[in-house]
Amino acid sequence: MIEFQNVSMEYHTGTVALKDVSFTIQNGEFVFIIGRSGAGKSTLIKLLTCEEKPTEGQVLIDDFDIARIRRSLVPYLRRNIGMVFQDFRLIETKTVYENVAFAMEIVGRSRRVIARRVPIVLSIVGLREKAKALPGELSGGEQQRVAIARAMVNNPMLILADEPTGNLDPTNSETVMALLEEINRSGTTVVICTHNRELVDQMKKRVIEIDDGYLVRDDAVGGYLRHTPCSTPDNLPPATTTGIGPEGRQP
Amino acid sequence: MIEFQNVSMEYHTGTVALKDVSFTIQNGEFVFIIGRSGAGKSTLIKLLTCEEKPTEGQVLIDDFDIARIRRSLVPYLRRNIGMVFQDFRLIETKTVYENVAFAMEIVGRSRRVIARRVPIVLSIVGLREKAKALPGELSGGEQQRVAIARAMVNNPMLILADEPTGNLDPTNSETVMALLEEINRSGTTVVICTHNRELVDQMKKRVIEIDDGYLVRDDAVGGYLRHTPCSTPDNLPPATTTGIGPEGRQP
Amino acid sequence: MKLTSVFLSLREGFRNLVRHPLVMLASISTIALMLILLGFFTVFSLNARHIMTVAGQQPPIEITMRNGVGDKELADLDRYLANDDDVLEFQRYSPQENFNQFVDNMENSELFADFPIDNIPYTYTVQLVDPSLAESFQTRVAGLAGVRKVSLELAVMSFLSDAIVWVNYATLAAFVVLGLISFFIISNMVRISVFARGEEISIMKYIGATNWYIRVPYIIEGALVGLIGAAVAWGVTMFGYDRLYSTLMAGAKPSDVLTMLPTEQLTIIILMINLVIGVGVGSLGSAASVRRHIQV
Amino acid sequence: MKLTSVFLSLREGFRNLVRHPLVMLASISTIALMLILLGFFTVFSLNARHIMTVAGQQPPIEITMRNGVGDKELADLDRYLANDDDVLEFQRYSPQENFNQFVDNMENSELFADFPIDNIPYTYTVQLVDPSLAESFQTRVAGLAGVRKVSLELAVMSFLSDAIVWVNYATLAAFVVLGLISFFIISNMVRISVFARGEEISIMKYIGATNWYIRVPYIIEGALVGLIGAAVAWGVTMFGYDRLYSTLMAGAKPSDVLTMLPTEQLTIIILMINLVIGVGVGSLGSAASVRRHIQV
Ligand SMILES: Nc1ncnc2c1ncn2[C@@H]1O[C@H](COP(=O)(O)OP(=O)(O)OP(=O)(O)O)[C@@H](O)[C@H]1O
Ligand SMILES: Nc1ncnc2c1ncn2[C@@H]1O[C@H](COP(=O)(O)OP(=O)(O)OP(=O)(O)O)[C@@H](O)[C@H]1O
Ligand SMILES: [Mg+2]
Ligand SMILES: [Mg+2]
Repeated sequence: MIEFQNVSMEYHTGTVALKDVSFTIQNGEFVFIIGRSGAGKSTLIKLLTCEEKPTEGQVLIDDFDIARIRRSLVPYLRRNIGMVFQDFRLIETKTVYENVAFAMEIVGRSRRVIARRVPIVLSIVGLREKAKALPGELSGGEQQRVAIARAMVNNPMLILADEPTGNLDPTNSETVMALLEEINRSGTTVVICTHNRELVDQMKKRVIEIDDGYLVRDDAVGGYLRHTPCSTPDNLPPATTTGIGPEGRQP
Repeated sequence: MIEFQNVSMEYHTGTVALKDVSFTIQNGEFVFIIGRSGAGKSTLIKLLTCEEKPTEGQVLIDDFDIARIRRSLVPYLRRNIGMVFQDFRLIETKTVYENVAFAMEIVGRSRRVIARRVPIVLSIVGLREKAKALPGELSGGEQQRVAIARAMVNNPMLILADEPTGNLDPTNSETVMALLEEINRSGTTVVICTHNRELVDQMKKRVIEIDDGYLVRDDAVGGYLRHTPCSTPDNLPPATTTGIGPEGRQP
Repeated sequence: MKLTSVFLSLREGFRNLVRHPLVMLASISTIALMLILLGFFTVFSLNARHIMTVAGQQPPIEITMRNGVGDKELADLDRYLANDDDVLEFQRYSPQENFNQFVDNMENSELFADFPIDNIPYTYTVQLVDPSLAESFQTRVAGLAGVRKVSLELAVMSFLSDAIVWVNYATLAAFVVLGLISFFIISNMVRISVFARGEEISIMKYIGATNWYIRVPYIIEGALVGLIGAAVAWGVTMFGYDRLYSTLMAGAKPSDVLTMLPTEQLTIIILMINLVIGVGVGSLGSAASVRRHIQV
Repeated sequence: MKLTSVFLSLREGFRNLVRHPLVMLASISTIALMLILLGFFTVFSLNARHIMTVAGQQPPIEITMRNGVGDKELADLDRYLANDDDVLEFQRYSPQENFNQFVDNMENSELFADFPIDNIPYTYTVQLVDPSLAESFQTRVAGLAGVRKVSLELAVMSFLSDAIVWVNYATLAAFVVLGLISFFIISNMVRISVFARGEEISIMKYIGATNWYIRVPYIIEGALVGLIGAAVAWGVTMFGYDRLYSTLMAGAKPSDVLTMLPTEQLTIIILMINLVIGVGVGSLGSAASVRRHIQV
């Protein structure tokens, strides 16, 4: 269970990226985090991976306050999280295969297990023939899919994906989303930051909207815009809205 | 005028990213290049900036074969092109302001001109308050907008934008597109690679589709899919289709 | 650390080395350079000590006979010295020889044109098998017939032992200084190369690699750089020394005091020194800078 | 290149320096270290040459008188030498003094117990204001009454001039070797730091920066590193030398042959050498590695 309790986060530059944000995500949920550019979505994710610490409030994972975690334990926290970073963060000097295998080596999997699992995961994201390529020899979308493969290879408890389809065409995006939904169905909590209106509207999942650091909406089943837009083919029922309107701001 | 004459491009890894591609873009045109991930869009852009050389065929800009350009002249070619890279390529050690100003310094603009123009451009992309931030202190979308600001600051003859809205929310995406259209209206040629179906469908511009290295479609006024999808609010007239269907492949 | 991890770290260490040939070459050649400097110094100091030890093992003991000593006493002493097991070699000098040698050493030799040769005694120079036998030899021989004095030339011996102490100090000082410089330069290099890989390292951390998991391959890499640098330096030093040896020692006899140590005798010493310093400096330099810079 | 560009390059050079403090510190301290080594060597060799020149300016000319020379001749010669402008200083030694000194130098002094002192002559040692006057002085004095021989001790003079040649060679060799090592290490450092900034450089190229536009700031940066390194090394060298000077020269008279050069006389020389080598090596090292590695 992930719990944000009145979390505020101010960068050393003085930018306050999150302001008094509170919400709870149960184990096994599938959540979209949306919001305009610079709203604070990536910051929220960084708090979950201990990349940044909240300046106020608490971030709890299974009732454990990760802001007060010992530094030497951070790696073990991260091993339980599959991360897809907005800027991919692939190791430039390792091949696609090695990048994915590396995530398994870290948690101490045997070579046999790695040799069996990595090709499967690469096939799933459609990169089996690119296994030997270096990240620099891949297209943007291909790199993104490597990052996705790496995030899911260890069957983590939690997948955090920051803009996982920003460089993918609609077909690939839908495939990736279907994949994440599949993983979610087996019990993994999935949290996705995205700007992809179509996908959010199609998936009919919980939507948390951040605007200028405030949590402005938390719909149990939501669309990209607060009131499901008329242009979407499938009309959604007006969802359980707990927040305020998309333009609204808390004081 | 940009002209691709039977261009093929094979990377040293053996990947053939473009296969016998021919098309012409007139000065002042606004063109979308679409295609699934790994189709060869970025490769096409790289040929225009001399980042890669075609293995066969010719790439002509104003009847000048840029594959045979002297290496020392490449910088001067690039100064006439405003590039938005898929991976942003901002200089990590320079602030937002300096990154944009740097593009003007290179072409020898005076400090006075730079000091006047950079803030204007940053305001246009909505980053005026972030002028002093380093790229590492920006959100993904903000970095993308810095890249866009840098590309347009010199009023180039040609703007090449690779996935310029991949990290932007719909509102920001539309703003950026409107901006590019505005620049285009003043005579600048604009070529955009994108996966953003909504934008392509809305803009009603020329669409070149690449699939697996082949040019499979070149519509004077096109949508993201060959036959305008019914889910799009504005129905487009069936455009002048010169290519083959989205799934079709030339031998 | 599990066996798999050890294996993986080793593999990573090797790979890092090959993946950044630039950094690798720079580091290896720098460490090799310092070790070559150190090597030539070591070779010099070992030879200096060798020559001094050889000289010290052969203290020129001088026996001065009484003036007007008879032929019998001389013959007896000859026999005595020839039969003494402590004596390695001896040489008798007649008064005339002594006078000639003495005059040869003078600037104004004509001053002594009419010097009365009778005033000059017979002398012997004796070399012992071991300098520690000198004092008992002195006591024994001093009592023999015709012997006026046995001088041990303690000045030379104490000069030599002083000189050995000084060479030892200088060697130590050079080792410390050059060692520190090597360490410093290598750890600077490693720091820069770690800096160059900062992104890679931070990515590993984001994925959940522990500090040791990141650190160990760098330490192995540093050790490898040191190892290769040591080997290169060893090759260069030994080759250079061998050339020098064959040039300088071409016409030397084994009995000469001023002999260089043969190349074979230095091979192992230099290799050991290089390996210990190279690998030590390489791995410790890596460890220090990875620790400090990564802030793991 | 326009003035604006020059200004921008300078600014960039400064900024690079400050932006990568790690690289900066490593490079500066390495170059400073090499320059300090070089500096101490220079100081040593300058002093060696200084001492030799001082010694060479005072060749001990020795005048040997005939045996049994009269008091008048001696008094005449005393007067002659005292009035000769070429003579800086002179000293007369009686036969007894000469004998004592001679016997003092002997190991077996008792050999000469009954040596007839009459055989030993009066001698003079003379120091000239300039060694080049020696030969004309010799001709002049050799013709005076009672003088048997004027010896110039050419051996000492030729030894000194030989030694100066050797010290010159050694200085040159050390300069070349240490210079090359510095150059090598610095260019390695620059290469690694350029490597560390490879991405930045390639981005500049993508935006349309020309080769020189990219290269010049690095060269300026290298020159700055060299400049700072040179200054640091200069400070350390001069401080160290000054301490040494005040310790060793505490009780020295200005007339001593074995004097060190005063610190002030070295300040400018060392500064110049450091600046030329530091800035040269820094900027050339940068230029070389930027050129090679960036493949601009
Ligand atoms: N490392 C940092 N240092 C200082 N400020 C930062 C840093 N990272 C982000 N910010 C600022 O914090 C705010 C929120 O950034 P964040 O990355 O969370 O946005 P986001 O919602 O992920 O945006 P996007 O959709 O563009 O990725 C922005 O104003 C950004 O400029
Ligand atoms: N530097 C490179 N070396 C080798 N192969 C490359 C390199 N860059 C791209 N490729 C390969 O060439 C093909 C086309 O790549 P390109 O980057 O042009 O795709 P793209 O259309 O831009 O895809 P995306 O939408 O994912 O960015 C891909 O299969 C890719 O793996
Ligand atoms: Mg973000
Ligand atoms: Mg691309």
